[in-house]
Amino acid sequence: ACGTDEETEGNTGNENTNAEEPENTDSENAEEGSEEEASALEGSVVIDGSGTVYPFMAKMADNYMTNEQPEVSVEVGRAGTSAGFEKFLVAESGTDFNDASRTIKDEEAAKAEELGIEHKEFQVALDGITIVINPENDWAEELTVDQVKELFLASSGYKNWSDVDPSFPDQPIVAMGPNENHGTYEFFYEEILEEQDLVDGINLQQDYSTLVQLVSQDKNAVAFFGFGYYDNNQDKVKAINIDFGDGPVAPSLDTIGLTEDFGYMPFTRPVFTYLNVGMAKEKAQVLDYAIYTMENAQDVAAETGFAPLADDKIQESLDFLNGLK
Amino acid sequence: MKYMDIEQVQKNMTPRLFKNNLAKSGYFIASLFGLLVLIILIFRVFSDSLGWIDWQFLSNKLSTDAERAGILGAIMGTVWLMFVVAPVTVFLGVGTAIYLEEYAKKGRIRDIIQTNIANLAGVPSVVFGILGLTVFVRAMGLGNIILAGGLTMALLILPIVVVASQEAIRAVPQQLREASYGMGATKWQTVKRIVIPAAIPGILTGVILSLSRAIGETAPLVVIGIPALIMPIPEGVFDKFTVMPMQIYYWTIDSVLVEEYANLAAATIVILLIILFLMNSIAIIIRNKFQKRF
Amino acid sequence: MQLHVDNRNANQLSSVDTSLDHNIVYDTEDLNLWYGNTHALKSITLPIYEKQVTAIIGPSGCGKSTYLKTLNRMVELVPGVRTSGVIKYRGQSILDRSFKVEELRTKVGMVFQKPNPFPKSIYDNIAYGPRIHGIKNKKILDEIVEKSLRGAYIWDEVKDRLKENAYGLSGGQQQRICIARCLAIEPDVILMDEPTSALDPKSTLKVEELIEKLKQDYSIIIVTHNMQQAARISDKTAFFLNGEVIEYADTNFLFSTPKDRRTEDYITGRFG
Amino acid sequence: MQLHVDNRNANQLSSVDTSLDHNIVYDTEDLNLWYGNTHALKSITLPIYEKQVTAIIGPSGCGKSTYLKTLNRMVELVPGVRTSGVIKYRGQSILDRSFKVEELRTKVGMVFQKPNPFPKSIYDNIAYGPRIHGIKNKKILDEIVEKSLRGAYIWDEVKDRLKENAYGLSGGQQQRICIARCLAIEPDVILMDEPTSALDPKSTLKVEELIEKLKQDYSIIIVTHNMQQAARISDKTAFFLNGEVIEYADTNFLFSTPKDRRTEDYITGRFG
Amino acid sequence: MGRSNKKNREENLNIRAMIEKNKNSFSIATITEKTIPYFLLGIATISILTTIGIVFTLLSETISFFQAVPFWDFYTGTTLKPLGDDAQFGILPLLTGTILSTLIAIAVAIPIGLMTAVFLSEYASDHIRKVLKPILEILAGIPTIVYGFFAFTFVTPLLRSFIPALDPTNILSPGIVMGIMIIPMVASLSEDAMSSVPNSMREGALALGATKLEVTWKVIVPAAISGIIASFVLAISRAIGETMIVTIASGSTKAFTFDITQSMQTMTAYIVEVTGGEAAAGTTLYYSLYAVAMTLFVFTLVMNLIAQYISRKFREEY
Ligand SMILES: Nc1ncnc2c1ncn2[C@@H]1O[C@H](COP(=O)(O)OP(=O)(O)OP(=O)(O)O)[C@@H](O)[C@H]1O
Ligand SMILES: Nc1ncnc2c1ncn2[C@@H]1O[C@H](COP(=O)(O)OP(=O)(O)OP(=O)(O)O)[C@@H](O)[C@H]1O
Ligand SMILES: [Mg+2]
Ligand SMILES: [Mg+2]
Ligand SMILES: O=P([O-])([O-])[O-]
Repeated sequence: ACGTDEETEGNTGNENTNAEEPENTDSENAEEGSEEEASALEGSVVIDGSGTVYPFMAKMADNYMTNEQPEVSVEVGRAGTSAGFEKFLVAESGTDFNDASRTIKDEEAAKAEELGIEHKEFQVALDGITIVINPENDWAEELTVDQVKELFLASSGYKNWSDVDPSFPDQPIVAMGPNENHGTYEFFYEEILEEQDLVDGINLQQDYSTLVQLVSQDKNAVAFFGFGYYDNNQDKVKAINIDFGDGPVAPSLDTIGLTEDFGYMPFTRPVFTYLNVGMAKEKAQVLDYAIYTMENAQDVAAETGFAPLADDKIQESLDFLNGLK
Repeated sequence: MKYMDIEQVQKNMTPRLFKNNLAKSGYFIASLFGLLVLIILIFRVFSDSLGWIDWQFLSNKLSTDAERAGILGAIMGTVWLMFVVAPVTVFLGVGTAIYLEEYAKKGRIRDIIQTNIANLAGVPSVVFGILGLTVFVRAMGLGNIILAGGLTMALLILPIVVVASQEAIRAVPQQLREASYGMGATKWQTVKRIVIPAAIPGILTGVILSLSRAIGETAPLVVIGIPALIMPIPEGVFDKFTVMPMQIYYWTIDSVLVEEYANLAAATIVILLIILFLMNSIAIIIRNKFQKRF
Repeated sequence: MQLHVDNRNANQLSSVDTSLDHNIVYDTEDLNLWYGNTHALKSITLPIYEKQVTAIIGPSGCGKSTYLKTLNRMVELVPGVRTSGVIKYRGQSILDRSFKVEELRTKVGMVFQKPNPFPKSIYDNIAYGPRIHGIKNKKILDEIVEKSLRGAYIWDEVKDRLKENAYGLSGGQQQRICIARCLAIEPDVILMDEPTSALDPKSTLKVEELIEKLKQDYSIIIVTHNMQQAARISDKTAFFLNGEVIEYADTNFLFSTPKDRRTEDYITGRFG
Repeated sequence: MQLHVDNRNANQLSSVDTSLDHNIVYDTEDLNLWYGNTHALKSITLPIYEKQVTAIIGPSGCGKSTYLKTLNRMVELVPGVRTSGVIKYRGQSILDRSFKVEELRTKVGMVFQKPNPFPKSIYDNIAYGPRIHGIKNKKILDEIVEKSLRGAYIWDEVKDRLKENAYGLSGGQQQRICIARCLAIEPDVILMDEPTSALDPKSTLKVEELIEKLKQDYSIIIVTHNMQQAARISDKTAFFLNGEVIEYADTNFLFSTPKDRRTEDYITGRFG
Repeated sequence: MGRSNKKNREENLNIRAMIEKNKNSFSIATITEKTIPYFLLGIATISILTTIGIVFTLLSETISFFQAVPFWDFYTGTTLKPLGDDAQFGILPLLTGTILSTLIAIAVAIPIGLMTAVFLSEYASDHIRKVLKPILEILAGIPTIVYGFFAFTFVTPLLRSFIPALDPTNILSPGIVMGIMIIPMVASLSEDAMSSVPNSMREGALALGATKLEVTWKVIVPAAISGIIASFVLAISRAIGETMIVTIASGSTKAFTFDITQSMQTMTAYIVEVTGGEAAAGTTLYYSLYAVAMTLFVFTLVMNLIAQYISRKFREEY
C-alpha cells in the first residue's frame, strides 16, 4: 500500500534518469493513489553508523525532508560503523538504517539472525582511503603503497621519516587515525594492513575533525581517513599520491571511481547503508526513504566527496526495494 | 628599655609601602585577567559570527547546507526542555526547601538531606547523564526524547534550586511568621500565604540562574545521545530534539567538512550567550529590586 | 461616616466597661518557663482583668516578652522551650497539648515591637486574618477592612491607597496597620510587646491614643520599657525582674507607693 | 621579676611626667568631616596634652568615634569620607595626602570597643606589631611579648598559655591582650574607643586600673559613654554634641561646674 | 447594655460569628495541615533517591565490570585499550589525565582566584567590586562547550607558538582553560570567606601600622583560611568533573604519561567517548563506563565531603 511514494520523487526533478526509467513505469499504475499517500507520509526514520558516510546521509536526509516529505523526521547519527551496528542490532527498537564503511561482520550477521532482524546491504557510494600529511611536508608527497603501509605498521620499526627514505628529514613519524569505533579503522587494519599490528602509540581519535586539526598542526603527522574529509580540507592537509605500481595516483573522485586496476583501487572501498528490512515493510516512510536514497545516491555522492556508483549497482538495489512494496 | 627603633621602623617603611603598592597592582591585574579572557573569547565568537546571524538563521530548520541552516529547532528544543526542567525543579526544589526550612526538626533527617544536597551539587554533570541514560532513556524506555533529557537536567540543577530557595526562605523575617501565627493562622497557611510569597523573588532568582545553567549544559545530553542531524522542529516533550550547545558541538566538529559550520557554531554561541545574558540580567534585576524589602 | 461609627462604638463600650470590669480573662498560676537551661519565667501568678489595660514593666531580659508570648503560646516557636504551671484563658487551660492554639490565637491578637506588616497591600494585610478563617466574600471583606482601619484610626490616612504595599507607610502608620490587622478578627484580648518603642514621639502619641480608645472594647496587655507610658495608659501594672513578678497592683498605686524596694528603684530610674 | 619591671617603669615615668605635663601631642584646628553628605564633625578645635588621659563624652552619634578615628586616619577606611581643617601630631600635619599613615599608626595605638584579638595565639597577637615592623629575632620578640603583657597586667594570667588561641580568653582578658598588643609597638599615644563598654563590671575595673597606670607612660584619649568612668580616670574631658565640641576643660572642673547648659543636662543624665 | 452591644454588632458585621461558623468546615484544612509535612518530606526524599539512584546504577554495573576485570588490575593497570580483540582495562591513564588536568587548572585558578579575591575584598572600592564581580560571574556562566572550543582553537595554537613541542591535542591547554573557568568560583568563595572576617580584625592590624598587604596575608587570610581552602577543594572537585573542555581539547589518546604536552584522556572524556559510541549492554566496554563513572563519583564525593567538613569547622571559629 505504501510503495507508491517514489513516484512523486521521480516527478519532482530527479535527474538520475537512467536509474529511474524502470522505476517510473513500475509505479505508473499506482499514480492516482500515490499523490494523497505521498503527502500523508509521516513518522520517523532513524539512521546511525559510519561517520564516513554521515555527510552523504545527512545531505540525503536534508534533501528528502526539504524537497520530498517535510512531515517525515529523518534523524542521522554517526556513532561509527561498529557502534552503529550495536544500535542497529536491537530487537524492536533498533535503528532503521546503519551506515557502514565496511561490510557487516560475521558476528554481527549472526547476531542479526539470532534477533530475527532481516537486513539488506546497499552500496551507496565509493570512498578512497586517503593518506594525509601536513601541507608543509614536502618530502612524502609521493610514496609507494608499501611505504604507506610501513608508516603504520609496527613490524616496519620505522620511527623517523628518514627510516622510510634516507633523503627524508630525521623527524619522528606521528601516525594517526580514527579509533576502533570506526569502520575506516577496520577497513584499514583488515584490508590494507592485512591485520598486522599498527605502530605503538598511534594516535587514534573519535572525531575526524580532531584528526584534521591534528594533521594540519603537526609537520610530521600522517593520518588516514575517508576522501571526503580530505576533499573538504585541502587547505589544511595534503594527500599523499600513492604509487600502486604504475606511477603515483592522486586520490580524486575520478581515480576512486575507477574500479580498474590502474586506479586508486586497493585503497578504494564501497560504503554502505544497511536497511532493517522488517522496518521497511512495516513503515512506509522507511521504505520510501530507502528508495529515495538509491535514486539520488549518485548526485549526493558527488556533492559530498564520494565517487558515484555505477548505474547497474543502483538498479540492483532499486529492484530489491521495489520488490518490498 | 626601648625595643622599637623608630629610625629602623621608618627605614623599613619605604620597602613595605612599595611592596604594598606592588601587590595592589598585581592583584588588580590578576582580577583583570578574567576580564581579558572574556573579552578575547567574546571578540572571537562575535567576529566569527558576523554576517551569519539574521532572521533566517533564527527561523530556519537545521540543514546540511550552511546557507540555509537555522537554529529554530535547537531553540525550540531548549524551550521544550525548559518546559520539563522548570516545573519539575521548582516543584521538587521549593518543596524540599520548604520542608528543610519550615518543617524539618533539627536532627538526623534534616542533616542527611542537607548533606546529600550539598553532595549532589558536586556530582559531575556527566554522571547525571549516565543516570539519565540508565534510568530514563533505557530502564523507563523513554528513549532520547525531551522528557528524558529534561528530567535528567532537572535532577542536575535540583541542588542549586534547593539551596537558593532555602536562602530565600530563611531571609523571610521571623516576625512575619509570628504575625501570621498571631492571627491564628496554621503553619501551612503561614507558609503558603506569607513565607512563599515573600520568598518568591529569591526563589525566582535561583531558578532563573539554575535554568541558565541547564541551558548551557552539554555533557549529560551527549551521554544521553542526541542525533547529529535532526531537522523537524520539536512539538512536544515526547519528541526527539537537539539544543543549542549540542548544535555548537556538532557544528564545530563538522567544520572540517564544511568550513562555514564554524561560523554557524559561532553564531549559535552568540545567540546562546545573549540568552544567558538576558536571563542573568533578569535575575539580577529581580534580586536588586526586591533586596532589603523588610 | 467615620465620626458616626466612632461615636457609636464609644457609647456602646463605655457602658459595657463598668458592667464587666472585674472579670478575669487570663489567669496564670505558678507558671515556669525554660529556654533550654535558662529559667526565664519563675513561678508567675498573675490574674488579668477584662477590658483593662495591664502593663508589664521591667528591665531588659526580665521575661516580659516571654510571658506575653506564653499567653498565646507563641513562645512554642522557639525550639526547646518547656513550661510548667497553668494559664487559664476564660477558664480553659491553654497550655494543654490538646488545646488548639490556632483557636486561641484568633481570639488573642498580638502587636509586636517592630511593626511587621506583611509585604502585601494594605487591604490584603487587614483581610489576611478573616481570609485564613474562611471569609471569602469580597463585600464582607471590604467592610471588615474599613471597619478595622477605622477602629485603628488610620482609615482616613490610607483609604485612598488600600492597594499599595504596606511597606510604603511610615513606621507609626505601619504599627497602626498591624493593630488594625489584629482588630479584623475581632479579638477578645490584644497583646502588645513594646508597640511604640520603634516609633518616633509623634507616632507614639497616636498609638497611645488608640490604645486608650481600644481598651473600651478589648482587654489589652502591654509590655513597655517606658514608665511614663505605663503610668499614662494602664489600669494595672506588673513589675517583672529576673523572670519573677515582684509587684502587681493598680497602676496609680504601684507608681505612687511601690511596696517593694526593687520596684521603687526601677521606677525611679536607679537601674534598668 | 614582674614587680621589678613594674617598679622600674613607674620610676622612670613619674619623673618624666611632671616635666612634660603640658606639651601638646595632638592639635586639632577647625576640623570638619563628612560621611558622604552627613556632616559628622563640625569645626572641631581641640588641643590634647601629653601624658594625660583625655576623655571624650557625648550622646550616641555625636561623633566621638569619628573624631578618634580621624586622629590615626582610620576613618579613611570608610568610603566617601572627606575632611577639611588641620590635625597636627607633634607638629606634623597628618591629614596631608603625603603623610604616611602607617608611620603615624605605629606611634598611635588604638583599642576598640569590642575586643578584637587576631585569631592567632596570644604570643602571635602581641608579636604581630613588632614583626611587621621588622623585628624578627626570636629572643627580642619574647622579651617584647613579656614586657607588653606585663604592661597590660595580664602576664600572670596568660604566661602559661602563650601558644593558645586568644579567643579562648574571657572578654576582659581579650581586651587587655589588645591593649598589650598596642603596647608592643611602644606607642606614644593610645586611642581607646569605649574600651570597657563590652565588658562586665569586674573586667571594667581591671581595665580602668590599667589605664590609670598607663597614663604615666602614654598619652591616652578615651571615648566613653560612662560619665563616672570619665570622671574617675581622666584629666581632661571634652563634651561632644552633634559633631561639635560643646565644652572642653579639666575633668574636675567640667563635671563640677559645667559652663554650658547642654553639658549640664548631659552629665546629669537628662538626655543621651 | 452588654446585650444591645452584641445585637448591634450582629446587625452590622459579626466577624467573630462568621469565624466560628467557618470553623466547622475546617476539616479539609485540618487534613491538609496534617498531610503537608509528609508530602513535603516525600518531595525532599527525591534528592536522596537521586543519590541512591546514582549509586545504585553505578554500583550494579561496576560489580559486573569487576567480574570481568579484577579490581586490582583495573586500578593498577597502565594500559587502557577498550576496543579490539586484546582489550585491556587499566584506569591509570585516565587517572593521570584527570589528575594532571586538575592540577593545571588549580595552578591557574588558585593564584589568580585568590589574588582576585584579595583585590575584591581588601583593595577594591565598592564601585569597582560592583562592576568586577558580575563580570567574573559571567565567566562562570559561560557554557563549557564554548570553553572547549576556545581551548582547542585559540589557547592551543597560542601555546604552540611558545611551546613548539605541544601536541595539537594536549592536557595543558584544556587544563588552563578549566582553570580560567573556575577562577570565579575560587575568587567568589574566598572573597566571601575573607569579607566575613570582622572588620575589627582589619582595624586592629591597621592601627598597629600594618600595610594592607600585611593585614591581608598575616591576619585576614589566616582567619579565613578554612573558607579559602574549602573554595579550593570545591574548585578541584569541579575540575575533576569537567567534561566538555577536555573532551574537545585533550584528544582521546589513552596513554599513561605525565607529559602535559601530550594528548591524553580524562575519566569524563572517556565516559563521553564510550557513550557517544554507545557500547552494547553486556560488553566489558559498557561496564567499564560505569566503573570509570563510579571512580569519578567517589573522587568528587570525597572532595565535597572534605569541603563541607572544612567549611563547617570554619563556621565555628569566630
Ligand atoms: N529564643 C530564646 N532562646 C533562649 N533564651 C531566650 C530566648 N529568648 C529570650 N531568652 C532569654 O530569656 C530571658 C527573658 O527574655 P525576654 O525576651 O522575655 O526579655 P524581655 O523582658 O522581653 O527583654 P527586652 O526588654 O530586652 O525585650 C532572657 O534572659 C533571654 O536571654
Ligand atoms: N561609616 C559611616 N557612614 C556614614 N555615616 C556614618 C558612618 N559612621 C558614622 N556615621 C555617622 O556619623 C555620625 C557620628 O558617628 P560616630 O560613630 O562617630 O558616633 P559616636 O559618637 O561614636 O556614637 P556611639 O556612641 O554610638 O558610638 C553619626 O551620625 C553616624 O550616623
Ligand atoms: Mg522583649
Ligand atoms: Mg562610637
Ligand atoms: O566512521 P566510520 O565510517 O569510520 O565507521
